[in-house]
Amino acid sequence: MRIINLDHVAAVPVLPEVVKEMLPYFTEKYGNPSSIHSLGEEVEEAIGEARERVAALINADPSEIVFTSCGTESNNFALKGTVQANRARGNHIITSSIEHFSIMHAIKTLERQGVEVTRLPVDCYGMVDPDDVEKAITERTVLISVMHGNNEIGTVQPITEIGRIAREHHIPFHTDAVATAGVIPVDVKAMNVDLLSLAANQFYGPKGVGALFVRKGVRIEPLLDGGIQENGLRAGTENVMAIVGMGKAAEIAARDMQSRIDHMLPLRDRLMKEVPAAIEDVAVVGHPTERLPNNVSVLVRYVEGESMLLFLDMEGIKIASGSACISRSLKVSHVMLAMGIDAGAAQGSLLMTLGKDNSDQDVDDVVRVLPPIVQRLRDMSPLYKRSGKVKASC
Amino acid sequence: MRIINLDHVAAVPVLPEVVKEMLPYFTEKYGNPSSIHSLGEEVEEAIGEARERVAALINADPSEIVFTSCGTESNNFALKGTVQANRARGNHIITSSIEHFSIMHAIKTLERQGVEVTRLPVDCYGMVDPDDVEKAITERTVLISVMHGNNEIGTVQPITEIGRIAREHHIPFHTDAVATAGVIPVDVKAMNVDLLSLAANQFYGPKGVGALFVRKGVRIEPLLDGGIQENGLRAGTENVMAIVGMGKAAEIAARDMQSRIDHMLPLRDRLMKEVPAAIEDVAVVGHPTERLPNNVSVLVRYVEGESMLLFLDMEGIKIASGSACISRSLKVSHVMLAMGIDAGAAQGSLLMTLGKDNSDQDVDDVVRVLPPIVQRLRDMSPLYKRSGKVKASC
Amino acid sequence: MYSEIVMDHFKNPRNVGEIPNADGIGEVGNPACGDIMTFYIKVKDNILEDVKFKTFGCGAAIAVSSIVTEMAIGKTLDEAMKISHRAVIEALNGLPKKKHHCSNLGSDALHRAIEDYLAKQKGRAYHKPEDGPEVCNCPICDVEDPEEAPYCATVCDRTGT
Amino acid sequence: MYSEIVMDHFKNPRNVGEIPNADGIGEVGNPACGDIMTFYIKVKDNILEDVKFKTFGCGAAIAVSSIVTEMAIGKTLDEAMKISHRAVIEALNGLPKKKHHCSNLGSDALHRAIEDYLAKQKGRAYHKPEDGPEVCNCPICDVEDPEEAPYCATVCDRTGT
Ligand SMILES: Cc1ncc(COP(=O)(O)O)c(C=O)c1O
Ligand SMILES: Cc1ncc(COP(=O)(O)O)c(C=O)c1O
Repeated sequence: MRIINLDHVAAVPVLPEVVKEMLPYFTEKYGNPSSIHSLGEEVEEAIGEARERVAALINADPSEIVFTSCGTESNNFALKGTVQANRARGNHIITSSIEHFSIMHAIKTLERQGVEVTRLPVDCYGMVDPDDVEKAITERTVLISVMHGNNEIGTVQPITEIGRIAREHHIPFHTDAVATAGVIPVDVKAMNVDLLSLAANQFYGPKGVGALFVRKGVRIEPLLDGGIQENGLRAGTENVMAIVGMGKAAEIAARDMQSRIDHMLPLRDRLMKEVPAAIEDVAVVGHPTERLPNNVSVLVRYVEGESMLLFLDMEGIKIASGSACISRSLKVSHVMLAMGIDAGAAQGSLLMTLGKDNSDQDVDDVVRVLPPIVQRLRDMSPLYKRSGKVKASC
Repeated sequence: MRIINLDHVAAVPVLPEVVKEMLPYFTEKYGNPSSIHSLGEEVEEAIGEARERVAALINADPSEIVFTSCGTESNNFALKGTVQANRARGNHIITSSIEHFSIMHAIKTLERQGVEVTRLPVDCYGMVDPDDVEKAITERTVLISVMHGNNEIGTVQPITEIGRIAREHHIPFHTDAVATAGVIPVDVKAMNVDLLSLAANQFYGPKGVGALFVRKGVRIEPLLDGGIQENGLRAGTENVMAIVGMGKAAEIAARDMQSRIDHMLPLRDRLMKEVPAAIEDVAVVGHPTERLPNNVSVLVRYVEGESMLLFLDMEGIKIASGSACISRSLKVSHVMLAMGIDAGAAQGSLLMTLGKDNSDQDVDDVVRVLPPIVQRLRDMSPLYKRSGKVKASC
Repeated sequence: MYSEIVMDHFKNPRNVGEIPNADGIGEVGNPACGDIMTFYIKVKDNILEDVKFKTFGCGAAIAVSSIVTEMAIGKTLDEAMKISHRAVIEALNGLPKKKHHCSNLGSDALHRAIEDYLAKQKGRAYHKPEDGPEVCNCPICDVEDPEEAPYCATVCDRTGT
Repeated sequence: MYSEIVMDHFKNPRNVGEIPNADGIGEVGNPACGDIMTFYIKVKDNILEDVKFKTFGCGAAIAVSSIVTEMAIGKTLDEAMKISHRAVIEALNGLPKKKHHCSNLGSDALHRAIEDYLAKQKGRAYHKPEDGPEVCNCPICDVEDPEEAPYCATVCDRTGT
């Protein structure tokens, strides 16, 4: 059976070129960069090169890149590290109501420890208003953290504008760019950000490695204390092979970014148009234009996401959903709730994320396979043709 | 040139069998275990199998294994997580003065946040006295953390005895077994431990993956907040490939442990005897018998470690040292200072750590190559034949 | 994730639909939690002659509904009232743990339909209990609101609170 | 880690040894920090006719000592007093940053030897300054004690304290 991966936000295969660059680090170049003998030196150089490549992807200086084990670690480090380092200055952070769990729950932990939090609302497209950021700033604000692109609804936030406001008020500004770095252009200088999280597995690099950009001069304390690796900011034996892979994937992402976008955009736009055309009572979620080129998010009324996914999986089509049954917490997506979508409607969420290898054929298949699945489930649903239409989006 | 790796504490190559098991996870089985479709399911099963293998290595239940990104993360998680979860109960932790940086510095961070710390002394073999543990316990003690085997001096602590005391007082007991798990037998039940850190790269597994054993019922909060991975205790996309590699390496370590020990012990004992016999004013560091089978630690008087290492490297011999010049903090090893070795003498530290592939030939080469190097450096040293002998060990 | 029996009932659910002029109707769940099950019964001589369902929900919810109809048809009302969550899980050859709560409500819906029938027999309107619109159970340890206890594994098993 | 010039001087250090009846002797460093350098000078007509050293320390310390002797021999005392840390690093084609502090003390030892000579000329005993036994500089940012500031990168560059 032909497998159609439309769940690139969950996982992408590692590029063969990247694998090739990583392989020698299993058994040949297995040194520890802390060692002073030559086994250590060759890997230290390799890490330096990876650092340059990752820095180049986001227009940073190599010394501003700290390698971590994943996007979640980068986010926890950014939030907990800056709050800890700025305790003498203040106790208030500003964030949005549509952040990834790794931001949302790290902030809840900080809140339990006494930090004050302002969670900004979003409009029905999932968009934060920079004016709200400015209004929320107080004397005690030590950090603003607003994500770049949202992995569930595709909306891309006005980061440059928020960054400008943060800079005017001399407040460190963090953005979670895990869903965007390596996918769309990210430029830490142009975007006025001080801290930025990214993860290799979002752009055809390996799992198990991420990075945090920390602008020179920004106060931060380590999350992982120990040896003086990563310039004292992240202890632990370096995951050399994965770091090398992230570097190579970053280099390729920078090179191929525009052609990947040019390839994915028309597919995205076809899905956003043709799925709602083929099935009645389907609403598109998120911003129509300020949107990730690989993200299609829709709500199918009267049915629940997991049951659709299971039937699609039988046909080889792999997608995701923000429904409660699928989430490990059995809660409907907080992102959709924040956009004003009701919890019942959000159960019908379908999330398709494209990759560089998707094709028009994949889109054709989805548009052909999905409608009968939906009809079958609707025929089984006690809600179908019973409840009135519910506001699904703008 | 023949390369002789006597620095296995820094790095070991990944076993070919382990590499083979890991390779499919680059491009074939690249799913995310959180996904409900079949791409996710196959990797979820693979992680389950790895969890069983790691659990078997230390006689734990699979549900008690939390995968992390390295030994350092396991240690930070164990310390910060239990202190945080037990804040209502107390504020005092007991540790030793010879812990790895990832324990020592995590505890310093906790201390800065108001936690009280008792650091137990060690004797001249680097051994903690269990009676001291008992005496240090107060009403407010929430954690005892004493390492299992010391990576620098080889001494293995009386963990079972300390664990018995901790249990009598109902205090959670953590041990850093990064240098021992997969090398010598580790049994969390027999050793009475509640939390135990390990890392795959110490037993021929990949870098970038470790684990924390958390006994059922032990209170702990996550270090990395986010999604509900690892049963809610460690968020972040699972590093599937590395976890699979850790599982395979654990399985092999359990199988081959005794034969590896039988192979390394005579080599260790030869080095401990023949190096001091070939060079005058050399002292063995650490315990003579309660000692890792792969660890040889000596002090060479009047010369500094880095300069010896550089000359050895030119001959293809890779070893380590606890000297100040080599450490990234430019401080002499706190472990040696805690044992009563003076800072000057500690500069002459040489640390040889054996692996399963070392041979008698390797020992012969060290015993042949090292003496002229030492003599050459001593002839250059202003301390040679000037200062009196210094107490180097017991 | 699911056993073969679950997948079979999910793919080919038995007794889907409504019963016109049903003798009893029972509904549980709410859309916020992701599962709603409506059961229709036909009773003759104290025996469930026919049982049908309509379900909005995940794969488990659909399979649970389907197997409950099979388990119920032909049973006396008393026997049917004794069909437990546990019996349903066993009949399905197991369900993932996180599906035990929200999705395993088929027998509850059946029981409500029977109670509806019995109330009607006595000439009283059956009062369907309210299923709180927002309270779903934590998948891992019965903490009421997983939103407030994101690490319910931690919160329950580990920190004991 | 080290440049070719450093490795050359480390492997084949020039002017190792002591000068019997030296005109001046200078020593810097202490074993606790890992480096001790002792310089011996022979002076004739205000010119360094010979310079020798003995060094306990890392590769950088040995290379620094060696090149300082080469740079000094033949220079006037005044010229030799002007040999700076920076000049030594340049002559070695660079040193790793963490070696800039503790290991680059060769010119200091030379200067002390010259001061010792000058003091003797004036009939006074030269008082060697104390090198604190425990205070080594932080490799990354000049924090005094890296033990107390394990993340000196953080502490200095980042948290600014
Ligand atoms: C005893 C001990 N604990 C902890 C660690 C830290 O492990 P990692 O470098 O995997 O973070 C090490 C590393 O060598 C170690 O030897
Ligand atoms: C926007 C966003 N932030 C953070 C993360 C967490 O990254 P990781 O799973 O690598 O920890 C993700 C993962 O998908 C994400 O999409």
